[in-house]
Amino acid sequence: MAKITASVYTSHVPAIGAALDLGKSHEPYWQPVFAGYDNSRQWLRENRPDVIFLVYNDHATAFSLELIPTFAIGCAAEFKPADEGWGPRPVPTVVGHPELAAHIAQSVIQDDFDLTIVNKMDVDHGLTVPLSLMCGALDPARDRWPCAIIPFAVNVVQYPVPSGRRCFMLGQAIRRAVESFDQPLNVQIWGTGGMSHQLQGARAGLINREWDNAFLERLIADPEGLSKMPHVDYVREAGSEGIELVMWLIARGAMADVAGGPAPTVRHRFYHVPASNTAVGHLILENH
Amino acid sequence: MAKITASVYTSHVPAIGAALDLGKSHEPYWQPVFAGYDNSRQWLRENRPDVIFLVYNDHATAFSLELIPTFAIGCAAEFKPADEGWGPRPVPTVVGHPELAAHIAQSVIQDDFDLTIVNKMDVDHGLTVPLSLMCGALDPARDRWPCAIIPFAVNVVQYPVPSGRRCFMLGQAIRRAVESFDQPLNVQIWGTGGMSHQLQGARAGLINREWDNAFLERLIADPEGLSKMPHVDYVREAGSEGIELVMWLIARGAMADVAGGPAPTVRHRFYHVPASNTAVGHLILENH
Amino acid sequence: MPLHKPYLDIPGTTIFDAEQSRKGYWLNQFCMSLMKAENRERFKADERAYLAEWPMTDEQREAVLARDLNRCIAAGGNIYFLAKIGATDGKSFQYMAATMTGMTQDEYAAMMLAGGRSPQGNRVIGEDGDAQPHRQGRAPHTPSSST
Amino acid sequence: MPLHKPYLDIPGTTIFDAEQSRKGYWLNQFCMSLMKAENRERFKADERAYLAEWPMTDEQREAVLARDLNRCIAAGGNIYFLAKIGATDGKSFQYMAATMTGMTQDEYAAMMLAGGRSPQGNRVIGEDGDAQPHRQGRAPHTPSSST
Ligand SMILES: [Fe+3]
Ligand SMILES: [Fe+3]
Repeated sequence: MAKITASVYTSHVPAIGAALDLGKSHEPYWQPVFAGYDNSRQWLRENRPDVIFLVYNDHATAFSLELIPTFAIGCAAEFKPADEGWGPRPVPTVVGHPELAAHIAQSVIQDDFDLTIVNKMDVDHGLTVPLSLMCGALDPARDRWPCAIIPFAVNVVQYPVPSGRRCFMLGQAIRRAVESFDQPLNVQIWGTGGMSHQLQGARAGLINREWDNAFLERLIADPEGLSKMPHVDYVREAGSEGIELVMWLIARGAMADVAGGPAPTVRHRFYHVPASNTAVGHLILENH
Repeated sequence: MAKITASVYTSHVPAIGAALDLGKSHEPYWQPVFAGYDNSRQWLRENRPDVIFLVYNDHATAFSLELIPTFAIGCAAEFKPADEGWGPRPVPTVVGHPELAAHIAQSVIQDDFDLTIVNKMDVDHGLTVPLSLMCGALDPARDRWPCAIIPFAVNVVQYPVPSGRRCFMLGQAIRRAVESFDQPLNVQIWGTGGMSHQLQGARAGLINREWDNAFLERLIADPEGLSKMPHVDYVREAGSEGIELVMWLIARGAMADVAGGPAPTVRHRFYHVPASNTAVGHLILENH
Repeated sequence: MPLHKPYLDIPGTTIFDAEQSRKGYWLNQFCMSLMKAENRERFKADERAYLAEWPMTDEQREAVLARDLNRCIAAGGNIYFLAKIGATDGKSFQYMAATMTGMTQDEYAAMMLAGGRSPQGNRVIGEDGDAQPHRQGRAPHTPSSST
Repeated sequence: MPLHKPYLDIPGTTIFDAEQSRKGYWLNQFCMSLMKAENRERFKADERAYLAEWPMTDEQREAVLARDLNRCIAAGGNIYFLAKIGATDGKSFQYMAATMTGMTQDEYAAMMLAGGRSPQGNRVIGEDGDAQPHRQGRAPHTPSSST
C-alpha cells in the first residue's frame, strides 16, 4: 500500500530558478533565499520518496486561453521543462509515474472531482523551481530528479479558481487514492506558489508579512478553518497572485491528521522577503 | 433573468447525420427515425429558444488521449463542425453565446464543479446530429441554426466517466447559474447520446428495449432515483456505449421540478430500433 | 491496481479504463493521426512503414495490419479511435462492428433490424448468450472473409 | 452579469475573471504567440504589422505598442500573458512590475528590498495607501522614462 509520508510547501518564484541557473545563488541578494532551503535539501536526501505528487499552477505556458482546466493531472511517462520565452530551464526532464497517476485520477474522479487527464504537457517554473530549491542545481544531461513526479496543475490564473475548501477536500481524496494503490510507495505531496505577491497594477509589489506568517501558522494547526477563507481575502491581504496559496491546501488536505490521524511534525519552516516581487514561504510537515 | 424553459433528450448516432447529409432520410430504413422527430421540429419552430445549452460527448475528435476533460464548456463565439475522417458535415457553423457560457462557467466552478473552459474547439456528430434531427437539413452556407448554442462536452470515452449523481447535481448547478444571468434569455438544455448500444467486441449490437423504456420512464418521473444507478448497470444492461445516457441526467437536473417546482410536461416521446448499431430515444420536457 | 472493477464480468466487453488507456496510448494516438488526409495517404501507401513511426508494440501493429479490432481492443485500443482505421479503409461502422462479432455484415445488419442483440444471457460471463466467450469459437455464423 | 464580484473594491487590482478574459482573449493569445522564437522575430521586425494580424481592438494594439501594461490590463490582458511581451523585449519581470506603479525600476527594487509594498491603506478603495487611485497621479516617484 502506498503512503503519503510528508508534505512540502514552497513558493515557486521564477527569478529563483533564473538565479540558480545563472549561478547567482551565492550573491548577497539570493544567498538568504537558498540558505532557507539548506536543511530541506538535506532532509530530502534523507527522506527520498518514490514519488512526489507536485501541485502547482501553469503560468500561461502549457495552457493558453484556448483551454483552461481547473484541475489537470499529468499521467505521462515524462514531462519536458517548458520554454517560457528564454529557452527551457537547464534542468533534467521530469519523469512521471503513469501508473500511480492513472490510479489517482480514476479514484478521485469517482470521488466527484472533475479532473482533466493530461498525457502530454510541458512543465513551467511552477513545477521546476520547487524541485530546484529542494534538490539544488542539477545538470540537465547527467543528473536526474531524485524520484518520479506527478504534475498536478491547478487553474489560479483565470477566475474563478477553485475554492480553498474544494482544494482541501481534493487533498483528502488524493490521500484516499494513494492509500488504495497496491504498491508500497513512499509518496510526498508538495503544494507550491505564493506567498503574498501582486504582479499587476498600481498595487504591484504588495507583501504582507504578518498575514503570510498567520497563514503558515493556521496551515499547520487549523487547516480546516483556513480552508474556509474566501478568495477575496487572499487577494485583498496577500495580493492578486497570493491566491496561488489555495494550492497549499491540496497538499495539507492529504495529511493524516485531517483524516483523524496524529498531527504532523513541523520539520522546517522558513520565511523571507523578497525574491524579486514575492515573499518566499516554506514548510515541511511529516506524517508518522 | 434567463430561464430554462425546456429540455430535449436525443440519441446522436453519426449514421443519422450521414443519412440526412446524403439525402437518404426518406429511404425505408431511415424514414421511421426521422418521422419520430417531425413533431419535434414543429415544436422547436414554435418554441425557439435564444440559447441551447447542448450536453454531448466528443468521440475522439476534439480531444485525443493527450488531454481528456471530464467536463468542458465551450465559451467561444463559434465552433466549426469537425472533420471526423470524411470531411466536416455540411451543416452551418455553430454560433456560441460567450457571455452566458462564461457566466455559467464562473457560477458552477464556484459551486465546486471543476470545469475545463474551452475557447477553441471543433464539434463532432455528438453535437451536430441532435441539431440536425431537431432542425432538419440546413444549407451550410445559406442557413443558420435557429439560435446560439453552448457546447458542453462530457468525457464518456475513458473511464471513469462522471457518475450519474454528479451529472444530476451539475444540472442543478447549471439551472442556478442560468437563473442568475441578468438578461431575459429563453434557454433550453439538451442531453444527448445513447440509448442502448455497444460498438465493441463480441457483444457489439446489444440493444435493450425494455431497459431503455424504463430509463425514459424514470427520467421523467424519478430522475433523482435514476441518478443513483451505478455505471456498471448502464454497461451491463445498455451496452458499453449506453453509458452516454448519464449525460441526459445533466439536462434533467436542470429542470424546475428538481428544485421544488412543478413537474414538467412531456411534450414528445419516441423510441426506435435500430439506427445503424443503436437504439434511438427521444424526449421533450417542458417547464411551466 | 486495487480499484474496484465491477465491469470485468461482462462478456465480450472491454471497458476503456485508465489501465487500458495507458496500454493503448500510442495505438490510439496512431489512430487519431488518421484524422489528417496526408497521414491517411501515407498510411495507405505503406502501412508497415507508417506504423513503424509510432512507439507501439508489435502486437498492436500486427492487430492493426490484420484489421482485427478485437485484438486491437485487447491491446488497449478504444473503438472511437479504432473507427478511424475503418474510415481510412472506407468501411462503414456497421461493417467494423460486424467484424468483431464473427458475423458477416449482412448477418449483423439483419440482427440489428430484428431488434439488435438481446441482453438475455449476455449480462454476466458464464451465462449462455451469443456473446459469451465459449460461444465465440463455434458461432453459427462464419466469420466474414473480407478483412 | 450579476455574479458577486467582491474584489472590485481593491485598489490598483484587476481580477482576471471570465469577463476580463473574454475582453482580452485575442490580446492574450497574441502574447502567447510570442512563446515561439519565429513569432518574436516577426513582431520585433514590424510590431504594427504583426499586431494587425490579430483581431484585437485598436486600444489593445496601442497599449501594447506603448508598453503600457496598466492599459493592457484594463483592456483584458493578464499579467502572465503580458509578461511574454517583456520577455520579448529582454526586460525583467521586476522592470515590468515597476512600470505599472509609476516607479523607476530602482525605486521599485528598493521598495521590495525594504519589505515590499504595505497592505496598510491599500486594502479597500478610499483608504490612503500608495496604491490608491487618487495617489497615482501625484506619486512621489516620477514615472520611469524608459519604456
Ligand atoms: Fe506562480
Ligand atoms: Fe455518442
